[in-house]
Amino acid sequence: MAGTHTELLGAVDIGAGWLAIGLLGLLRPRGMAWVARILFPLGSLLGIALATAGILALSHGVETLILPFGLPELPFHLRLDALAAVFLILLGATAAGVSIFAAGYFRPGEGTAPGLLGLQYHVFLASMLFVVLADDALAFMMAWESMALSSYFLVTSQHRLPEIRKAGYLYLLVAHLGAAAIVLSFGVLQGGSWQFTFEAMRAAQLSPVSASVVFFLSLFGFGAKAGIVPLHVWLPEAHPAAPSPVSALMSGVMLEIAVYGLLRMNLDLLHGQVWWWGLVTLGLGLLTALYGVLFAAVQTDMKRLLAYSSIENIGIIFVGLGLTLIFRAFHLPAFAALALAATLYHCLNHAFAKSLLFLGTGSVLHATGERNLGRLGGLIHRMPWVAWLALVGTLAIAGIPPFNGFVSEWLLLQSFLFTPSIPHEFINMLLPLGAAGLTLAAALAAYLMVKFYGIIFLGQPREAKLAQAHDCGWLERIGLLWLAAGCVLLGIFPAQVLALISHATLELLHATTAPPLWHGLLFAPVSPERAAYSPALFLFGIAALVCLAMFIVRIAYHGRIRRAHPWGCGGFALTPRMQDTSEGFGQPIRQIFEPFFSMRRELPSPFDAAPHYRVQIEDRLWRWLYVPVVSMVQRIARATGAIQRGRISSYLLYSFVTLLVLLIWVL
Amino acid sequence: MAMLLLLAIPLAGALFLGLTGNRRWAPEGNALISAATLVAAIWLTGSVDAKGTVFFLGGQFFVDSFSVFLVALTALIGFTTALFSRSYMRVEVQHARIGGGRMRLYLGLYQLFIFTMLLALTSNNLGILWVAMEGATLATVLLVSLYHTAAGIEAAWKYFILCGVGIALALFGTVLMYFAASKLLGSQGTNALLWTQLEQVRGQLDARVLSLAFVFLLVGYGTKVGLAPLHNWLPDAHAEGPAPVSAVLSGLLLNVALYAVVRCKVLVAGAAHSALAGNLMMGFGLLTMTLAAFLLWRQKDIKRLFAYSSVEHMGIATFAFGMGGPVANFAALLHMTVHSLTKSSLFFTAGEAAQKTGTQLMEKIRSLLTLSPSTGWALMLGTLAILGMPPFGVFTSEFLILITAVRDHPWSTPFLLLALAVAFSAIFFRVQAMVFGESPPSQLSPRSSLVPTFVHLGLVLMLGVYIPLHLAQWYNAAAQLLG
Amino acid sequence: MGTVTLTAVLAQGTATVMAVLAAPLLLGWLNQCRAWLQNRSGPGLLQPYRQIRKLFHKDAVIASNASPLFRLVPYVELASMALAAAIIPTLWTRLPFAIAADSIALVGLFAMSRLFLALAAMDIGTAFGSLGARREMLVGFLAEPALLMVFFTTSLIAHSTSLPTIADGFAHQPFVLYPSLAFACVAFLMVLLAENARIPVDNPTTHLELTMIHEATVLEYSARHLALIEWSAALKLFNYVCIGLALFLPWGLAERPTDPTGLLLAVPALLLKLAVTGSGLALIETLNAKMRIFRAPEFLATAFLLAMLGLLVRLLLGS
Amino acid sequence: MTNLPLELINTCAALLLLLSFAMLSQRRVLTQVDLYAAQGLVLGVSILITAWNTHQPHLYYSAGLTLLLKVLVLPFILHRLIRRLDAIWETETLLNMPSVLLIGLLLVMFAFVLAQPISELATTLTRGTLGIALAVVMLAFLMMITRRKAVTQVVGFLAMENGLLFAAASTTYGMPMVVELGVGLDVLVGMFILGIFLFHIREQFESLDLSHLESLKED
Repeated sequence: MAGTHTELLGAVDIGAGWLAIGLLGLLRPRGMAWVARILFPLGSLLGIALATAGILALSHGVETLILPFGLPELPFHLRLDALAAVFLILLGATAAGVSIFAAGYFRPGEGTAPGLLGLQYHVFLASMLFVVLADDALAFMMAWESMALSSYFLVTSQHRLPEIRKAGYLYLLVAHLGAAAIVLSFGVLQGGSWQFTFEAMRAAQLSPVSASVVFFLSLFGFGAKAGIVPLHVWLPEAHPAAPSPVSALMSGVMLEIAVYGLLRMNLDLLHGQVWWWGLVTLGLGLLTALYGVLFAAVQTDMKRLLAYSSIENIGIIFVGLGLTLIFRAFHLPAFAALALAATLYHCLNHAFAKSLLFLGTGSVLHATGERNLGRLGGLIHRMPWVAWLALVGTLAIAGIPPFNGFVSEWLLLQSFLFTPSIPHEFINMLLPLGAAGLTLAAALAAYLMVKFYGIIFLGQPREAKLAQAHDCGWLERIGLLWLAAGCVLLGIFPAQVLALISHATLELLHATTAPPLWHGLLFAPVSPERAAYSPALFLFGIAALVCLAMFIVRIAYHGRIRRAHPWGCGGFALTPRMQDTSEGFGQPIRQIFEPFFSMRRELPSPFDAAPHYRVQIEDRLWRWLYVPVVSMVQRIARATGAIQRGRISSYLLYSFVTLLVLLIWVL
Repeated sequence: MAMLLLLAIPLAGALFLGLTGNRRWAPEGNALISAATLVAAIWLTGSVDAKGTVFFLGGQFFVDSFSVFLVALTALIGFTTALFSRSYMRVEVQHARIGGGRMRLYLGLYQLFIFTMLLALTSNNLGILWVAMEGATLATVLLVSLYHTAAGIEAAWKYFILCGVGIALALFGTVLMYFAASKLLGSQGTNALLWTQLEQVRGQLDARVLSLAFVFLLVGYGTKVGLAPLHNWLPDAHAEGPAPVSAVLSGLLLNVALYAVVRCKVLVAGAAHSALAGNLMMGFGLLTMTLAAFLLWRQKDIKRLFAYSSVEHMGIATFAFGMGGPVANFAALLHMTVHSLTKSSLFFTAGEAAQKTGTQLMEKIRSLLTLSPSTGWALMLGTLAILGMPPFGVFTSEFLILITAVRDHPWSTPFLLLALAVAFSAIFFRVQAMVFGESPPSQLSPRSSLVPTFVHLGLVLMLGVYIPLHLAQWYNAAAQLLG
Repeated sequence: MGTVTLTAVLAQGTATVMAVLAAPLLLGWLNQCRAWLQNRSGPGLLQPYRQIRKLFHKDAVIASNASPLFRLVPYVELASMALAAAIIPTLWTRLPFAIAADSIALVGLFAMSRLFLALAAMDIGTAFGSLGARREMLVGFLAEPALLMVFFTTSLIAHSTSLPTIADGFAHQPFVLYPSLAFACVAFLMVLLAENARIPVDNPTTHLELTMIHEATVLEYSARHLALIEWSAALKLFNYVCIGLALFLPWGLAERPTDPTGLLLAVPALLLKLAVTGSGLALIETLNAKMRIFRAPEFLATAFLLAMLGLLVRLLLGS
Repeated sequence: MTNLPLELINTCAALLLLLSFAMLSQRRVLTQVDLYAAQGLVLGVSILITAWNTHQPHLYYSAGLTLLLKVLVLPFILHRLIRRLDAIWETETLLNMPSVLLIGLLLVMFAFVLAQPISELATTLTRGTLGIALAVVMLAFLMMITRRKAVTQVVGFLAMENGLLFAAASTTYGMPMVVELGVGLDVLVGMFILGIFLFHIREQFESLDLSHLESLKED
């Protein structure tokens, strides 16, 4: 039912607009004012327009469009349906905040010329947009790989540093591998129809084996991009390497776009319903969530910490997806819709909150030049805007009500509670484990975020130079405010947001959860007796009680407030060095989960004049999975050299033997 | 007429430049002659477009939808390479790597080489095709050893002997094919080797003889294509010659050799009523890709690296042609086109980089981006294009090939993936290190002449997002023709 | 869920205020019982109130580098605990405020208060503060899932995550023996001890840096801020006990506040249950010794395990 | 039609094979060139017989071309080259002579087996000769593989060409004229280039031993 094309055309125009903005930057590649102060805010406005188009498109029907590019038989097909619209909102709204922040963020004299950076940045945005809109395999892959490529260039914009080069290389390699797997999955998915449009793929009938192949290929392909364990290794390298707005987009949006790919593939295009797909996804998601959060807890670099936290969140999203698949396979569409809603909701939440935090770290980085947690501290005094806005993101990621992170976790746990209705004992047994794992990850996330926020913004400055730190500029504040407002609104009006999301669940699963009760402030996706949560009331309650308490205290209390030095155990003054470091804060986690880490400790000796303690945490998967693969490739490469020893007689012999072998074969 | 001009211009140019190539204006003359060839090719293309297959000289020469775009491509790359070599060879003369006499040799042989390529592509006679292929070897062997270095001579010798032997085997295959055909078409006259004639009667040709013939032809022409394990001459020859020569070797000669194989395959597949020819090509293609991918990991020399990459891509194209069918053939033709454009541009850039840094060793080339942004970006973008990243055209062709493989021959996909992944990791690892990084102390920096490079990359980019209707029609017609 | 009438809201408000006011009494009772068990005469039931009053009369000393966050946190603590008190069914089950947060959100609420406390502890930048924050979060990240698992078990039985509905189900239905609830109960008790900084996980009276958890986080607070914190700690204990009572000993709960006979039964029942539970807690604290700090995770992991076992038993046996 | 031409051609074929073996076992380079000339002679004669038998005029040209090129021009050039380059002796083969000959024997058998079914299709009078032509090609190939001197490789290369020509002449009464001319031209040009190369190699490495040409490799 193709309606008017207004929203889709608008979205395409916005994509083209982003590309145009990028190209305009090349007019004056070194013109900082031109690129940053004019073009980036324009891009931000386009982001808002895109989000609006997405919201409008949700209530309209499906729109399709064919662009005259690509192969003659396979021009680029575009389609805007509810699922795409949800991700358009995500992309547009996040990009709006990030772009306006970036307008104030870029400074002269850093890495790539600003014009070029602007081009890469906007190509990145546009390619993500077209990934979401693509309706045939070629257009999808084209946009998908452009996304990888442009983000690669963004990651390597500081290419003089060897570790950034390494990160970029790893990133593009994994991205490319994943893309190849996705291409293959499309190849299987078209089921011999030779039609590469998604329309044809929806109609294709696949055997369960082929369908499972598609599922695994797509899980590998999109999982590599999303950063699920064990394909996550590139993520903590690449995300921190990029400039902060780019990290924000990569972590906040690109990972979600990968999730979009998986949703599109497995819920829309692929019709097979094999229950253990969901179980595999769920298991991987749990593993990823726990793995990510554990590693995040022991990081000492703030951006790496956030990157690992992104891995955790992707894990949570995968858990939701797994639940959706399980429910769908057992023909429980209403519950599947609930789980899917949780998944989509978490995507939105993560996009806003993680972008906000990455931007916050960007401001900190700019103000202090420091990303090591061990050298920060006390910035709430110097940078109140960043600190208070980052607190919102921190609480959101930590899953604290009434912020948005909690809503999706709440929904996810609610959907876990429906698993006993699945007529399968094995799953019934495993799901409590899943729920437990999820809650554990969520609780650890709170630990992690306390560490993140407390060490950066609270306490005393650990270095003298932090006293010169300054708060971010007004453009950056707008960006941070926008995203923080998103976190709060998503947290307080879940019923309204879910009403939007339900278009997508209706479209994909032909079911929603009971809609009539979503109006107003009450949020009861099943029934108010079953479960209810009203964040607005919650927030109102807390705020009212805080005010009340303050009021009462003000009336009842007449003492004065005296400022003094903190208590130094009587005798000596406290120095910033006495504070807990990030290593120290992560120490309990390290101790409890020691078997999962591979640690190298440098302990100080008692006679050391300048005692030095260092712990290096490594991913065991490197040694177990990646190093063997690399050394295997190298061994084979060494072995292949043997056929080329430079002797012409041997070469002739090869020809001769080849000839003889073929002749014998033909004979 | 157009065809006559197409062949006559480079041949006359070869004679002319062979006599006057040491003059100061000779490189410009070279470019001018190539431009004239290009014009003739465009003219010819236009007439093919208007009238369909064009015959010439009583059917001895013809251009159909399969060869027309290769002719155009050859003329185009011939022209851009001539443009590139204008400045490149001047720098080589300035650096006293070659003298005036050898400049004459270079220019004369360059035109001769273009002539043999065009002859091979336009000939309807399989015998003439063979003669032209051998002629191409002869023309380039002296170009490979142009610098008269020990390594150059060694490479040229290997090139000569291996390709000579290979092409001799191809002659045996041609004889066998003639043998099979002469029974049907009569040995009188020369029709029995005309491809168009053979194609009409291919169903009646003796399957056994043709299978045998195909083995010889495949091993023979396959040596020139660079199929493993017959590829050993290729990296040596590509690495030791001047950059423009590497560019045309990789961009044109390999294509033409593959063209010859595919022409033969059509006949054999039609006669043998079996998938033998296709299977052989697929097997060789996969083996070539995989082996080349692993060999890429070992490379230290920038031109050798890209030479192995050519081997790998020829493997991919051979595999695709082996699969057959409209989509795979389409993809293979597109792949030939975009690979030629991309790889020749990469050799231009590699030559530039080597001139700027004074070495072909990759570990000594660092931070091209700061040394010369245009060279750095050209290398980076070209590499990404050749590695199959969109929006470049190589991506489109590889996409189609992968998707066809997964549908028709799922067993081959692990090999394809392995080869693509290993090749990607190897090439990108090296190139990133060369393009990025801290800049070394000042090195030689002659003026860049990368217009041809960016023209090529622009074309590849265009083919990635948009294929002109005419080109697509040729591809489709050719894909139908090839079965 | 009952219709939100003005009477219901007013009654609920009154009950919440009562709970807030009465909470220190439970702490006093507990301490008194402990003193008796240790053969001491004890400070008396009203000692917590005296303490709070004393603190309210002092001048506040705040570290010079404290941020506004530091001063805000005591109010947030008290407010969050008061909100929790409004959600937990203590006397009747038709709570109009319950729609604000179900049991999962309640866990979130506790997490929020803990997180803010930890942030406040880190704000001054003393060694003790961050040490306390770290330990507090360490306890939290294991206690929170365990608590959630307990709620999961009861929710599965009652087919609802809403605490009043659960309590209602248990209180007003024919008695059924749920083995899974036994596991959940033990787990909940362990979580309660850990979360409220009771022995054996923490010692509320110690200031020994090797062992203290909760005290380390509030070391920098003084006067009214400390009073608020202490008050909210007492309220937290009260809330936890009430949760336990609602889940595991729900008998005697009235259905709605307008039902005088129900209330007449519910008030004494609550007082009795609180008294018994308080003395029981005192007994546990007296019988056990404080464990080393790094045994705490084991203790909590056991709680987590028990809660999970309860859930599994519920799912496998359907009981 | 008598069987005389057939017998003559078969004799020629046998002679060719014999000469191939002789080249394979010969260590002295100059003698190899002489043997090559003899092979060319036999080849030319066989083409002449075919031409005479089938009355195809272009085969006469072909025979004339063969005799001119392979008996006179190329051996002459090779002789000059070898004397100028002072490369009269092959040092040693990569394999010892008896095993080379044994392998050669096996190859001949293989070639015969391979050619058998095809020969049965042939309608020409020279049907048995394809196997021999193939054998000649393979023996020449074997010679190129086992020898170490650049000159011997050239001779092997040329001998291979002889086998091909014989195959063309005997099985199909020769290729079309234009092709034959082209092939002849290519061989001639190739020979010149090879000659130039031999001088280059000699100049660069002061020897014609191919072991010097092993520096380009994967190491």
